[in-house]
This record gives sequence, C-alpha cells and structure tokens, in this order.
Amino acid sequence: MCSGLSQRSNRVRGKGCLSMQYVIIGNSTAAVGAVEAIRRNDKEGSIVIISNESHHVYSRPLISYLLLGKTDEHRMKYRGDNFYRDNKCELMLNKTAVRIEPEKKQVILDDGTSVSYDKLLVCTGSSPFVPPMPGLDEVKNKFTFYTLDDARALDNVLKENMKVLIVGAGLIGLKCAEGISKKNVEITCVDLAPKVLSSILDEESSAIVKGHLEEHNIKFYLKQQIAKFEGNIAYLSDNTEIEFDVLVLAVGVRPNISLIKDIGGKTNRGIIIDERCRTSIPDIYAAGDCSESIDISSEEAKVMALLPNAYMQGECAGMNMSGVDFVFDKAFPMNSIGLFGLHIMTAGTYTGEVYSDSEQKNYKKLFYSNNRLNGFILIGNIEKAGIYTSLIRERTPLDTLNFELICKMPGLMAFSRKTRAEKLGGIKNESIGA
Amino acid sequence: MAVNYIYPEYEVVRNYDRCIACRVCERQCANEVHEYLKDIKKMVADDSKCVNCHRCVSLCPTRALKIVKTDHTFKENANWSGKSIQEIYKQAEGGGVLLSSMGNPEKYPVYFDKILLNASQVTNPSIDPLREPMETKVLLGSKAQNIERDENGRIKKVMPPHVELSVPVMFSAMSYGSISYNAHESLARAASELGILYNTGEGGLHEDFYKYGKNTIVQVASGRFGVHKAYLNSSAAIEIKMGQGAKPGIGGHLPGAKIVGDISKTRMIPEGSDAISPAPHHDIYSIEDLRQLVFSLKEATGYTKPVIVKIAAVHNVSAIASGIARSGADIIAIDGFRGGTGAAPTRIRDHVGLPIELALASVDKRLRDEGIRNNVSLVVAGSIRSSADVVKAVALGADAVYIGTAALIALGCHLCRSCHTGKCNWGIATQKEELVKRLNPNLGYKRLVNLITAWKHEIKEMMGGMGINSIEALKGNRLMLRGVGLNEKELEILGIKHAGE
Amino acid sequence: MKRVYVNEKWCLGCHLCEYYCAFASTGGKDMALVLKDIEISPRIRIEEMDGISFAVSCRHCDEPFCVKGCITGALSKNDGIITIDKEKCIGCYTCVLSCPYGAVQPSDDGAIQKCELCIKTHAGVPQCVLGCPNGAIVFEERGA
Amino acid sequence: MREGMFRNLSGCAVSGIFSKSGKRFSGELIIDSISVMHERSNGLGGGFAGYGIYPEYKDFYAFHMFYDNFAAKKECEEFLERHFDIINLSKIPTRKVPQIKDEPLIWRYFVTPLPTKLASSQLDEREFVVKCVFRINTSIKGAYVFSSGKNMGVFKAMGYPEDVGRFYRLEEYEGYCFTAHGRYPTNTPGWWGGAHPFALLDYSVVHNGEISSYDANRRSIEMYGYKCTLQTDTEVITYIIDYLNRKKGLTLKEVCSVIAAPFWSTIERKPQEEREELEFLRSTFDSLLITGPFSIIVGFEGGLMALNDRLKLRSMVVGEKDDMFYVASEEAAIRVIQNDLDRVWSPKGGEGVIITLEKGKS
Repeated sequence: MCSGLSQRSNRVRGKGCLSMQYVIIGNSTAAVGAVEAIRRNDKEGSIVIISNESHHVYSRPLISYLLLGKTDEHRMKYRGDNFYRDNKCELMLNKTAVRIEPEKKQVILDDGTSVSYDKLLVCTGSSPFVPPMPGLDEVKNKFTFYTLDDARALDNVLKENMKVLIVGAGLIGLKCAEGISKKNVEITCVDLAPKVLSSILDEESSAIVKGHLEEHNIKFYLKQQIAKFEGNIAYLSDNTEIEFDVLVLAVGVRPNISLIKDIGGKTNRGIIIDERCRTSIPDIYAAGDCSESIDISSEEAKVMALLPNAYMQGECAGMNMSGVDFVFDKAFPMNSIGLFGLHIMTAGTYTGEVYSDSEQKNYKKLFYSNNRLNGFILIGNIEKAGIYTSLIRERTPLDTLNFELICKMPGLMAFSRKTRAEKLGGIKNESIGA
Repeated sequence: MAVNYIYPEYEVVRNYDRCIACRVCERQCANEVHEYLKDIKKMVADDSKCVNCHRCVSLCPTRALKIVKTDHTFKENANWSGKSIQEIYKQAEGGGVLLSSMGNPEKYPVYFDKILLNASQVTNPSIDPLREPMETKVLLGSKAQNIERDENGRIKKVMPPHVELSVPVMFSAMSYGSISYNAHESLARAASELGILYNTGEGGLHEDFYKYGKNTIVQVASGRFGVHKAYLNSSAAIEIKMGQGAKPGIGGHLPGAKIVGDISKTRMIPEGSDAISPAPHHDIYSIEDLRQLVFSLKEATGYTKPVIVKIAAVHNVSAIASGIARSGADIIAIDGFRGGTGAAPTRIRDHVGLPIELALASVDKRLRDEGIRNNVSLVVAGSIRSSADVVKAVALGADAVYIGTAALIALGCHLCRSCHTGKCNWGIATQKEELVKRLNPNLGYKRLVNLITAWKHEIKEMMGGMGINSIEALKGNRLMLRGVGLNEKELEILGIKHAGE
Repeated sequence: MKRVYVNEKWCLGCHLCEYYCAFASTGGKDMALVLKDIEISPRIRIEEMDGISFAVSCRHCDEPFCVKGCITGALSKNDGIITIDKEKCIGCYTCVLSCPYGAVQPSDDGAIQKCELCIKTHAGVPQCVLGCPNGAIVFEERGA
Repeated sequence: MREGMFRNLSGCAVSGIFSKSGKRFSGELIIDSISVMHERSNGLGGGFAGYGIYPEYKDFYAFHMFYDNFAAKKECEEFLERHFDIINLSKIPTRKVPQIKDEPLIWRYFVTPLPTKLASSQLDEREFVVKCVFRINTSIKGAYVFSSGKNMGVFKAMGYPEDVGRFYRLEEYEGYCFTAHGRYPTNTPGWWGGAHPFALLDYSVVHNGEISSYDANRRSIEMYGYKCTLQTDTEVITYIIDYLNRKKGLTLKEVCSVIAAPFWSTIERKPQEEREELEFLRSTFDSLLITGPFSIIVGFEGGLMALNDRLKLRSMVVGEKDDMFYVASEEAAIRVIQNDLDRVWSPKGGEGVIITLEKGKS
C-alpha cells in the first residue's frame, strides 16, 4: 500500500498483453486527473471519455471569472488544446451515458450505442438542485449557474441596471454575484440560512463577509425563503417583495449517482468509494463531485465537491485503474474564495478548541482538539495559509511544533529544527564533507 | 571624557544613487557602523566604529559602499607621524598596553620581494608541468643516519617518524579559541583533502576533529591547554611551541570571556577563567629541559610521531636551532617577525624578531656547517604570502612552510587587524555564534583547497621553469636565487648572489 | 534533478537572497536602478526569529498540491519545475491554501507568484543561490 | 678565471667502451668513437679515463697531477713524501699536437699511504687518500690531482677530445675499459683541471648535461666533507657517487635509486618490498636526487655504469657485441668502432646500466 507518488506496479503489462480499455464518464477535473495518472503507467491502453457537454475540458469554477472578464473561454480550458491528442484519448462529446452493464462490462449511451471497458471511471459530477417554488415555472429569465453553457446563457440576457435575484448565498450564488457585478446590475441575494457561506463560515466570519459584500452593493435577505414567484416579483416568507429581471438559482447541487445506484452499487448522497476510489462494483471507480469519501478532518464520509479533491481522486482512480496500487486518504474540505478583493480561506472541520485573532477584516480562527488541527477560517490575511492546511492534511501532532507561534504566524519557524531541515532539504547538508 | 582626541581612521562612503536600503550592511556589521533610519528611509554610518573589514563592502549587492582612509591629517611631521600621535592619545586615555592583531605591518624590508628566481634557457631545458610529472611531495622528519642491512644484504628500511605533505605548505598553529570552530573545521578538512597538515595551536583539539588526526599537528605550548595522551596520539606530529614570530618572548592571554562551552572543555580549564600561556614553559629553562620534553612526548606516543619545536626568529636563531637539532626534535619550525597573531602587544609585534628570510638562511647554513642539517627538517613561517615565497623559502633551505595569515585571508580575512576585539565580521577570529556561522566550512575548506591547489600549480610552473621536477632538488638550491637591491652583508647572510652575477 | 536546498545552519539572515530574487524577476541589468526606492516582493522569503533564520522558496514538490489543486491549470510541473501561466491564473489562491511551505504568494498583478527556478536566464543557477554569501542556499542534486 | 670561480654550464659528448671478459684493448678505439661526435664539443675540454692500464702498479694509487709551476710541484711532492710511499714518479708522456697549447706540468705518481700516517689518521686507506687529494687541491696553490685511483688513470686537457687523446698518446695504453668526454662549455676560458672526466679514487665520471639540482646537491654533499672546488656538475656527481657507494655502502643500483630516483607515482606502484626500499632511499637521501638533464658514464674498478636522468632529457645509447659493451651520446659513436652489434638500445630515464667484469677477470 502506498500513497503519494511512491508507487509500485503490481501488474506487468508488456508486449503481447491485450491493451487495456479505459472508459471515463465525465469530462472535468477528475477525468483529467485520471487521464494523467493512467498515462503515467500505461502509454498504450485506449482511453474513451464520454461527456454530455460539448466543450473541451474547462474549469467550472471559472465561469464567474468569465463573466467578470478575468478570463476568457480559451484561457478557461483546464488543459491545453492538445490534451486529448497528447494523451491519446478518444473524446465523445454530447453523449450521455445512460446505463452501465457491469456483467458485459459496457456502457450504454443515449444514442443506443455501447462502449466496452476494462476499467470504468464514473466522474459525473453533480447537478444544480432546484427546490420546488410556487410560480417558478412562470419565471422567464431564470438560470442555474453551474456550467459554461449556464454562464453563457446568463451573460446573454444581462444588461446594465437589470435587477438580479440570486437564490442561495453559498459559494455558487456569491461567486455568481461577483461575476455579474461587472455588468452594473442590482443584485439581491436570498438564502434560507441565517448567514452567507453558511456551509463554510461561522457567524463572525460570515458577518465580515456579508458586510464586505454589502459594501459592494449586494443586498441580502437571510433566513428567508421564497414563498412564491409572481412574474417578476418574488415574495419572501416575510412577505417582502423583490422585483427582479433575472433569477439565478444557486440553492445547491446534487451528485449524479444514478449510473451506479441503478445497478445496485453502494451510494449515499454520493457514490461511495474507498481510499482507492473503487466503487462497490468491480472495475468501476468513481471520483470527484459525484463521490463520497472520508473527510480526514472530521473522519466522516461526505461529498467534498472541491476541485483539488476531484483532481486527486481522479488521479487516484487512474493510478489504480492502470494497475498501480495507490491510496488517496487526504480528502478534506478546503476552500479559497475571493469576493470583491476579500480573500477567504477555510479548511477542515470547525470543532474543538478555538484560537482566534481578528482585526477588522483580517480574521483568523483555528479549531483544534486531540493534538490535531481540525480546521480554520482565514479572512483577509491569507499569507502562508497552506502551512495550516498541511497540518490538517498530514494530521500533524501539534505538540511536535510551536503551536503558539504557528497560531500567530504560519511558518516553518514553528516546526522543529529537524523537521525544517527535512522540509528544506538541508538535513543532508549537515553531513556534507563529514 | 570631555575631548575625543581620536579621529576616525576610515570613512564609509555610500553612493546613495546605488543604495537600495536593503540593510545588508546593517545586519552584517558586528561593529554597528550602519543604521537604517526608517523615517527618512536612508542608511547612515558611524565612521568611528569602522575597522575597515570590508564585510559590508563585500556583501553590498549594488556596490554602493566603499571605505576610504580619512584624509583628516595632523600637521606634517617627518618624525611624529599621525600614527605615533594617535597611539599616545590612546595610551594617555586608557593607560594600557596597546594591543594589535595579525602580523607586523611596518615598513621593514621584505626580503622575499628582493629575491628573484632563475629559469632555464638553452643549455638546460625547462620542464612543462602539464606534460611531465612534477613532484611537490615532501617528507618531514629526521633522516636515517646509517644504512643498515639484514643478513641477506637488504637495506633495513627503518625510517625515523615522519609526516608526508603533498605540497610543502602547512597551515600554522591557530588555536580553537583564537579562531572559530568553523575556521578550524575548514583548516582541518582542507588539510585532509590536500594531503597536508594543519596545526591545532595551543587550544587543544575539539573532539569533532579527532577524525582529521592524520592531518593534524597538535601543539604543546606553555599553558599546556588541552594536552593529554589521546590528544597527543590523535595527531600526525606534535609541536612544542617555544615562541611565536608575532610576539617573541611573550606569552598569550585568552580572556575568560572567551573561555566558554566547548572552548573551556577543549582547553580543559574552567569556564570563564583566563587562559594564560606563560612566556616561558615553566619546565623549560634551558636546552636540556627541552630535550627532556621532546623525549617525554616521544615516550608518550611510542616514538611514532615526529616532534616539532617551534621558535620565533630572534637574533641568535641559528645557534638556538643548532641546539634544537641536537635535542631529539625531528622538525624545527621558525616563525619570522611578520607572523600573525590573534592579539599581541603592538610594540612587541612591531619591534621584536627577525625577518624569516634571514633567519632561515642562517639556520640552514649553520646546520649544514655543523653537518646536522639532515637531523631535522626546517619549516618556516612568518608571512609566506604566495607560491613565489614558498619557492624562495625552499630554495633558501626550508623543507616546508607554514601559512597562517594567507590561509585566513583565503577564508575571508581582510586583515583589518581587529581580531583582539572578538568581533570578527568574517566569522574567523570570534566565538560569537552569530558571527561564527558566517564562515561556512563547506565553502571555507574549498577556498583553502583552491588556494593551495593554485599554489601547487604555480610552484610546479616555477620549478619546471628551472628545469627541476622534484621539490627536493629545489631545497637549499640557492643558485636559483639572486638578490636585487641588497647589500653585500644581506647577500652573504642569504647565501645568494646579486642579480647579474 | 537539481533543487534549491536551504540549510538554516548557514543562513545569516542577510536577506540578500530576497534582493537577488527580486532583481532576477525584473530582468533588469543593474540592481541599484531596478530596486531603488521600491518595496521588493521576492519569491524567496526569509523567516527569522530569535537568531534563527532561513529562506523559504518553492520546493518543487514531487507531489505538488498546488498543481493538483490549481483550478485553472495555470500551475504545471514541467521537467521538475513548477511554473505559472500568468495568463491563466485568476488569483483564486487555492495554491496559497495548498502549499505546505507557504512558498506561494499573491502578487501585485493579481496572479500568484512563486519561485520558478530562474536557471535558464542565469547560468544555470538560481539568483538566490548565487546571491547567498554563505552557502546556506545551494542548488544541487541530492537523489530521492 | 678558471674552473671553480664560477658556475660552469656545458653541453657535451660522452662515450665508453668496456670488455666484460677483461680483455685489454688499445685507447685508439675510444678516440675513434669520441671523435665522431666532434660537433658536440667546442674545443674547450676533452678527456679520457682508462681502467686496467697500470697492471704493473695495480696495488698503488696512481696520482695524475697538473702543476702550474715548479714551486707548486715542489710543495706538492713534499706533501706526498710526508704522507705516502712514492713507488714511482714520472712525467706523463705526451706528444706535441698543434691544437693543444699551454700545457701545465703533467706528472704521475704511484703511491701508497705511509702506514704510520694512515694509522695515526684513524681513517681507512681510501678515505685517507681522499683527504690528501682534497688537501692538495684546496691548499696547494697551482697543484691539482686529477686522477687518484688504482690501476686507472684520467687524461684530460683543453682541446677537442681526439686531439687530447693524441696528445696523451692514448693509443699506447691498453685497458679493459675506456671512457671519453668532449666538452661544450658555454662560458669557460678553459682550464685543464676543469676538463673531464672528473675522478676521485677509481671513480671517474663523464657527464653530458646540466643539472638543475646543482646547488641543492652541492650544499648537501659539502656537509659530508666534500669540497666542490670546481663548481661543475661532474664534480658534484662524482662526490655523490663516492659518498653513497663508498661511504654509505650503497650498491650502484641503489645509488641510481637515489640520484635518479623514480617518481613517487612509480614507486607507489612497485611491490611492497621494493617500494619500501625505494621510499627509504629517496627520503633518506632526498637532497642527493639529481634533476635536470644528464647522461653519465661512471667508471670504477671492475665496472662501468651508464645512467640517464629520470626524464631522459639527454641522449644516450648502449650497444653490445659479444663481450664488448659500448655506450655513447650517439649511436654513430658506437657504430664507428663496431657496426655489427648484437643489440642496441636506449636505456630508460633513471635506469642505470651497470656492467662489471665477469667473475675472475680483472
């Protein structure tokens, strides 16, 4: 068993062996991670990627930046134009996998054709979830904000001074707000939760963020539900009327798990995978937003729909699919968001004792228990935040370092001299010439 | 104190067009010359603290700094120099002996600079060291006096204890305490890589360096610091220090403040106690006492190691050397009056002793006249500055030379002559941890290796030019030398002809 | 693969590496002209406290979380060197959040900056290494 | 100006002929050989050594003397009378040759030390003789012993060697070994005593070359009581060989390992026993290592040794035919007297070729 890149092939593939057929359903981050890992070990096997979109692989989180004008569709490409060619991938665009036949080891597509596989990766991601709301069907300009096509559609209708109502003050909703702010539109945000970014911020930090967003003219109605829509007016549960030209639904997403669930694979909210990204069905792997794995910071199984996670799970799946035993057991929630110039970083779980330190918009909160750092929230000064992240990722015992110091100031200074020597490579330096 | 009589000797000149206020000068000056004024975002300097060590100059990334000698002057006076006047001010103020470091800086003749080397033309070919072997290896020690044969007529190869050098240059005695751990390590590692020897000086030997024993000369000096059996036996040779060129007739004094930690342990004296090396060895009041010490040390080391007796070059040096050559010593080291030191009374440093060139010439001659030159090897020290000095010394009759100052310069010493302050900005003559670390032995030892390697190449070139391919054929080969601008007496003492003869 | 290694034992805390780094990234010819009166933003940074100091710059990890987590694909590792495509970077700082060494920094231009080993432009040796007066930063091969 | 007042540099020609069987042959042969190398000399010195030439006086030291004047002769003879039993004395026979001018008085004495003097000196006989030779050469002005061995003699003069040979009527001598020297000094006004061979007791040395270690060697050998009065390489080489072979008891092969010691790198590659011996010799007599170009032929009682410097910076060829052994600066000098050679070779630098009489021959 191994993790990281120290890998050992347990299957010899040489000339004369039948070439492997890898099939990947989905064409986003996890798929790229898988392709890159497979090609490290297997230069010959065929890789088929089935995508229900029509695009070269792009970075989904960038759609808000696209609207903001910070990137464009070319630069949004997650990998270069030659990615599929260089990695010898057959890309099937605009095809939806409707069924897997595990006994025949094949995938049935929406056009009735089938693709057979030796190893299959399901990285179907998730889909926006739209709860039932009275009158919603009648709303004309309503959008979800999840895919490039969503972003294009939204962009097409937005005009200056329009009123935009965003339902959902989570990550997607707020990034959307930032993205469209460029268009000089009036933005209102409604959320059932009492705070913004409720899934990743605590009250104090959320208040800071909210305040900051309000400074940028975003109006919030929190702890409010949409009671109903009447044409261009939304009625909240407290009867507040909000007039809008465009409605964005950013309430949440749901993992696309049906392909596995339908054939009796183990699922919960997401497809259940082990630390090698295997589903309960032989030769079928899952990775990315559609999957559910153990969050090492809380030791609970959960869907962690985060890009870094998706890549590393895809990579782990790809490694195992191509015959190299590889473990990914470092998943935990982790977010880095900028909103109108304010940076917010969070990671892990917010349980245990708290170290906090805040000054105006600089906010820091560390959560720790049992000699481990469980999670943190940083706003404003995010310098060297990765050092905190690594404490969570590596489950570093806090008594091996100067915790008091690292709380104040993330840095290698807080580690022991020996650890620093290892980290910076200098440990071998001391023996030079001896 | 009402009046400050002393005007700063140097001025720090900063080119503000080039200064980017990176503050490296400020961080690197142990004398606290430089300071950053936050308000005006400018660096300033206090000239009076500057010792002209060039640390700031060398590290300034934009070459914004230089140090110049002040042109502030006293009224011209051929007799009363500014230096003499300033020294009186200092003594009138402090009432003490003036202390200095490194070698005699005064304008005495440098005989090496008045000697020229020979080269072959026509009648005798020069030899190209790049094509032909050119031997610089030297064995130091006394020579077998008799040839004995076994029953089969084969020579009994009984060689008196000796040491081997790949090139006739050794690092002279500099104690751990007077120089830093890192300087010591640099010397030890360089000696080891070069196949030469370094010398512990009188401060004992740090345990970490026992592993360089094959390349170590351990010193036994009047203070007997750190001398014990394991110390003696960890060496390649043992040196009895009777005198030192920089301060003949004077002992040493390492203040208690420097006797801390490892230094105290290595010297085997309590922390904080002054390390006083008496002027004489209190068990050596005459030559026969020396002989007893020589044989005591041989006894302690099973007659396996050559014993060196080091003396300062003083007026009757040849008679003293003759006595030492008959005392059982295998090697005599003679230290000239320009030899360096970590601290010496200025008057002693500048006014006592002999130029090594004259001392060497007369000792070599005397030992030959007495037929005992092969009883001992001769090692000379006291400002060997280049490979040319090495070649000249060997041609005058030396078997090898010691270099101290040259080695320190290779390690970064800028001869600011402030060792005695303990604030060496180059991490050499200091025990302050933050300064000591400035000398990284990984770099330091390589610089020493480079220096000696370069000298070795040059020595070979010069030998080749003379048509000599083995250093022993250069030893005492005074015909290869000619004097320029020397008087009859000087030529006679040096045993060389004048150029043109 | 040669890497930059740092040994705090020899770090003098002189900060020269930072200045040489800052200078190198400008591509200018004369440090005095380029760095005069500006606040430098080097890719290598000294951490110092209580007489201990050391420089930290990108380790070009074998398992680069910054690359794997990069949401745009702007960070990539080629020939052992992790480089940034500043065109693609949108400054989300996921890499800042991922780097276990704190070696990735936000930069003035909105993207991030990090050591990209300035070996192509400077005789095969990074400027911080050339600028270090005491061998505390070295560039060498040290096996796995 | 004469030899000894300045350091004399020279190029030269050498030649030697040796009969291993001890068969005596005429000095004519060596003249023929050396004359081939005429252009390697410049007329400022030539000479010969012959071994086995005085069989009737073989137990007596044959002193060959140059006298500047009769006063010197008188003083020297008084000295000889006081220390030796003079068995025979005579002028050395010469013939007038136009090229040879300004000859000194040239005399020959067959002597043996007076037993009482020898006993009171506490020296062995040969050392006693050496001491006396040095005494004459350094303290009797105008007298110079240029040959002092038994059953051998040196003949030398200013001039080309072939003229010197005719001058000394060398063809009238027969011996088992002859060596010859033609000199090409760069600056000498010429003095007969300065011509070569240089000899002490029965060691005679002819030498081609200019050694760069001269002063190191000189100052070293002078420590052992030798006086280098001539300031020539040949003189110092002769003394070194005498010192090592006679006084220190080294074999000639061992002598070669001192004066043309192998490089340390060569020594390191030798088997242990040999390596230790070479290390011992080289380090014990470090100052007697001779560097710079030389080829020497050393004559001694019953043998001949040819040796080149360790880099072989001077030419030297060796040839053999039956019991005859030849050595010369140039092969032509051998071919001219024996073209039908069994073997011809160039010894390596530092490789001494030592030839001695076959057992029982003398």
